Amino acid sequence: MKRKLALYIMFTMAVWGGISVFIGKQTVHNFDNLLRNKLLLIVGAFAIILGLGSLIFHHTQKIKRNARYWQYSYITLGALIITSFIGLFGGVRGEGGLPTFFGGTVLGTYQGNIYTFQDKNELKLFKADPSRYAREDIALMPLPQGVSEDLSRYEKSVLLREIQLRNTSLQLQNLEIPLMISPVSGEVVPFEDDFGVSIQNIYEGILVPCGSTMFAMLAFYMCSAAYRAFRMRNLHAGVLLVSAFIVMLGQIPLITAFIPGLHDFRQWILDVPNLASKRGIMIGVGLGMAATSFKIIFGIERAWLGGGEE
Amino acid sequence: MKRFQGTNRNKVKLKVQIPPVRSVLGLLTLLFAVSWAQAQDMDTLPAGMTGSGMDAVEVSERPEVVLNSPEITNVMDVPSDDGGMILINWKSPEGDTKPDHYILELKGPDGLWQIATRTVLTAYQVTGLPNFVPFSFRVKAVYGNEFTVSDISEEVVAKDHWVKLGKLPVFIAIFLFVVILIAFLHAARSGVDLFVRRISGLTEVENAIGRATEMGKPVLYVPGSSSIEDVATLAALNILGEVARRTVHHDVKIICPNRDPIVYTIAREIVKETYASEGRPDAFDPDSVFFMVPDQFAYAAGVDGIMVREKPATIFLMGMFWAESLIMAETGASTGAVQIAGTDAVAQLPFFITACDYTLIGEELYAASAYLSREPLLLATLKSQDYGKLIFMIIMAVFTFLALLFGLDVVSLIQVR
Amino acid sequence: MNDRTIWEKMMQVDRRVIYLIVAIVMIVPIIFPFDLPIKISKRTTLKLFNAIEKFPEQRSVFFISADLNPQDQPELYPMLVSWIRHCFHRKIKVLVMCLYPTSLGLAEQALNQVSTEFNNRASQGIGRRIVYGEDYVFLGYKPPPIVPILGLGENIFDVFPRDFYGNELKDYSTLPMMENIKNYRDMDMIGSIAANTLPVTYIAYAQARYGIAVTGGVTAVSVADFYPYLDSGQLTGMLEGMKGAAEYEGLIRETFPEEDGRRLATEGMSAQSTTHLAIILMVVLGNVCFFMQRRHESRRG
Amino acid sequence: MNIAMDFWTWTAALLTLAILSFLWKDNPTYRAAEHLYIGVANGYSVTLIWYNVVVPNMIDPIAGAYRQVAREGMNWSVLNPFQEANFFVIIPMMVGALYITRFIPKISWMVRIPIGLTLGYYTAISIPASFEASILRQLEASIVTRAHMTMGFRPALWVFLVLIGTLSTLIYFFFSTEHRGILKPISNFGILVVMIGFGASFGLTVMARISLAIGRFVFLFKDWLGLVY
Repeated sequence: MKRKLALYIMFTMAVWGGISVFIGKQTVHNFDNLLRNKLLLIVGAFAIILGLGSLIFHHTQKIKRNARYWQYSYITLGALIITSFIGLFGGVRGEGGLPTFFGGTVLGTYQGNIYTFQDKNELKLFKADPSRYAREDIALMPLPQGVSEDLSRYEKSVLLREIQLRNTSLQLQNLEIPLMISPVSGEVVPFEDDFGVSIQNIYEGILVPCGSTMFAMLAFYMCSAAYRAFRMRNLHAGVLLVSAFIVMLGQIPLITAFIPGLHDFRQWILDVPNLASKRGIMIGVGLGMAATSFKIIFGIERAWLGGGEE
Repeated sequence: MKRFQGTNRNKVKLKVQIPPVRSVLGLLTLLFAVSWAQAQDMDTLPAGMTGSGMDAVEVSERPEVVLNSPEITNVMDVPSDDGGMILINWKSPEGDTKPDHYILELKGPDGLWQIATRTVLTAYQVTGLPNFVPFSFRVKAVYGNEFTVSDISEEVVAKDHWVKLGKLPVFIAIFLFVVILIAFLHAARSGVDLFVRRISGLTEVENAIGRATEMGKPVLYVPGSSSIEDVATLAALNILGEVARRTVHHDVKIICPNRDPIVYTIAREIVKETYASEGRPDAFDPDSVFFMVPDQFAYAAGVDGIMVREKPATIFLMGMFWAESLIMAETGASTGAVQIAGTDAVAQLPFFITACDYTLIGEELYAASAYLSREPLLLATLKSQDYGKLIFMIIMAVFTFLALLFGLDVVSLIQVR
Repeated sequence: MNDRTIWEKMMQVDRRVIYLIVAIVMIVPIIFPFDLPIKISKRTTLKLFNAIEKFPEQRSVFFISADLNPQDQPELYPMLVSWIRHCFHRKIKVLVMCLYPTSLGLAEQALNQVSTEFNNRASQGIGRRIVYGEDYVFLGYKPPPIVPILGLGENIFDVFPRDFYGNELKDYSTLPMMENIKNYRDMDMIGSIAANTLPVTYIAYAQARYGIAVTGGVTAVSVADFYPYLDSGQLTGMLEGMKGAAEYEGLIRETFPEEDGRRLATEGMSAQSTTHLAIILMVVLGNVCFFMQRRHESRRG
Repeated sequence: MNIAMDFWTWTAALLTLAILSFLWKDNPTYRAAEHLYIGVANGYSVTLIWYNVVVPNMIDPIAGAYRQVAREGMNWSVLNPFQEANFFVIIPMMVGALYITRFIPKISWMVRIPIGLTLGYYTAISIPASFEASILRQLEASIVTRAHMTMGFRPALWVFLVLIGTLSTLIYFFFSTEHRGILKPISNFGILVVMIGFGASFGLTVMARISLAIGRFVFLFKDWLGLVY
């Protein structure tokens, strides 16, 4: 009965999903969008709890059993906890409960007309007296006490951009500058992201380099695969080799300049046999996908129900 | 357990007289030659092949000629669509001078004329309109710097309809497929022997697991790096059940790291179910199927780590893969494991073919679970997949034949709008 | 086993040796880049270049959907820079939008880089100044992708009430170029820079509904997916990976002699080409070893 | 030489080197980098799910609906799922919470309900999608018509060849009969076409992947070590 219930639920959803495609009524569309973009998204979000549970279980088990390389599990668990903490409390773009930049606290913002000018490629920032707005005689006033003239990288980039964009070296600009207490000197200073760690720092400093290095390792793997596997063992391997070879050669400007027709031949390979094979595989895959989907919908394949009580 | 018994099984008889290769080639050449010759005789281009863009119509500079205005012949809501579309047809103005192009304008409830399109054709389907809001149209014919305007059309509203007729070919195709599937399921239930030829990548699965037992080393199963929305993942999960069944028999450890939490949940249920149904629920290690990380390359890094540290004897890479395919496959190859890969991601298949021992190409992945289990009902789905393919091949050939020899517009029969 | 031939030893060479060779041929040209003659692809690069060359000056608008991610940067970033350079040289207005938040930084970087180049040259009396709002506008990012792709066909001000820097889009005193741009019909071409099939999405939604020309800047991996669209004329040329970008850089350098900006793709092409050559040599070597070994074996019987 | 002094550039550079060291062999630095990467990536996705799914789709609607009720009193519109602020989202949240029953052995069977919901929907919508995109559209594109024949001799021949290649590929993947007789040469031709196609994909991809590695080395030599301008 318990398995039947899940099967019925699955089948109902399948009927809805399959039929809604053929209906043109906007109300049906709206409900389908709601289902896909909101309701199922909410249901699916809870699965991550299972995932994290499994991850934590996996690593605590390792530590408990003193399995090989158990020490490294501390790194994973530690990184998970620290990153989630910074992320959840700091927010992705500063919308979290704690300030975005974990480590420095934004006290408030300094608002006012800021007069900037560029002098020998150096940026300086002064407060302008708004009562004397005329361009010629803007009073150059130093910033309020405690706010250093040295700007953070971000503010410098903002100002530099403004100067370039407005095509002038003089600019009257209304700016909001976040202020914070410097953990170093204890003074009120313009906000510096260098002091703290935000989820953006972690993303750019850890996730992006790790990810793109893994990705870049492909170049090496591809070379060794080419060296070891690209051998004319039989006709099939030979054909694969030759076609890859021509396409590769056709991409090198140095070589296409010397071998006439190579460029066109490469194009022909892409346009004719490549297209034919991809099309054939796609049609077969489409049918395979349909067969697999029906297998599940009709309850022929029901391993996903898991074991245990009926 | 039912085992594959190869050719001594009953075969589906192919009673058709098989023509020799040469006559097939000759027939093809003949078809091509005849249709080529026919096409050269035609002096007008068929519909849809007229040049597009403004250079199709010559601009003639004859200001003394009176310019007539175009006439809107038909304005209607596009029938059986999902709303927002109105179809407008108009007649080109009478007289010798032909306009350079037309400007179709529409007016909504705000009373302002807006340009809907510029075109050289005499029909246009306006899209993206709000439903049940009246619109009226007019057409301007542009001659160089001058133009003439048609009368304003009646007001028309776009409506959404219950049935999308444009999808009819999809519906028919699915219906056909279901009929075939049900026929085969019926045949399987009544005990008809369903023949499937040997698929080399799949017969190796048994051997590979046997090898893992001899070495006493685990089997690593990677169910792809996609979520449940990809059907390839479902196929990979189906194969996981078959692989797990064999690991239970041979008493080998299985390691299954996951990238998607929902896939992880299902994978765990499948392995657990397999251990239970094979009578060894106690042997199921809850830590053998685990969730790793949702990040694509972090997952690749972690799988690489498992490969070099656990040194599995057999590695399965099944399901949907992207760029990480070769990262995993090459690392696996360097550990000396037997690797069996399967994916429908055509861009990744070449890497699996070069780096793995056996590769299931495209639909072989979908055939695998049926093939491995030899269960009649699953074989029936495989057969329906196969015969569906046969039907589409026939359609492709026959339609080409009809289109070439008789010039019939068969393509529009299967066009999805 | 002393009777292993040199061929056999070479065939079973440690993969790390290969990695080392690859690393060397890649790193040396990065530190010491060199110039290479580049053949321009007619169907793809040249077609696009000529299309942009034919736009009327001053009133044409090139709409760039810059959807590149940091990992595609080596291939796609030079394309974006080249397109912006070309438009600025030809006094064509540029409108840039991102569909993913991760692309914002790179898109902004490219715009700033090119406008700084032009303004630096202008301060030396060469060329003209580039002014934000007159020559280009950066719209920023609006999720999900389908919203701006469809919405820009109707009314740009609904989708982007403000630009990336918070200026009102309808404030024509700061953004004078927006006065003449309302939707796709006021633009001349969409350029979609992406590592996925977004150009096809633009064809399906923007071109099919609003009839605007679409071109693409795509990674070499996905090039094959776009050929059908190139054939049917739905794509007005395209740039294929780093090679396409390098060709485009070359075309710009030829057409506009004052152009002196850094040619990132052309520089990358030297490392690219040497590595390519190395791979090809390795494949040849691998096969030579394989055949020599087989001959050796068959001779021994 | 102009070495970066920024903390995050150093982190990125050291991690890059640690991961590249895997090419040599598995070593403690790679293991540390790998475990760090996995931990951080999980933490990051927790953050993303929280702010992109949980907050806008669960917390905001409920909080909004609560405020609305507090302001205007109870009315039925707070149950309307199409409204921005609504209590309706509690229902999918309860269904989603069934995932957690997996940790409670007695009612752990209930985990099948959310799985069934997700599985059923996504399986079903893939059917029309695959019939339309992978089958009918491809079928339509591969049929040769007279229009193709007017394009000139060579393009016409190539279109014809594409059709034959597609058919042979399909025959190669036909499982219901042995490849004998006329089917044998056709399916052999099919697999050759497939192999040419794979070769072309491989050749194209090599180029792009090299660009990636170049990008990484440029980072090391330019941004970190400052060796290259």
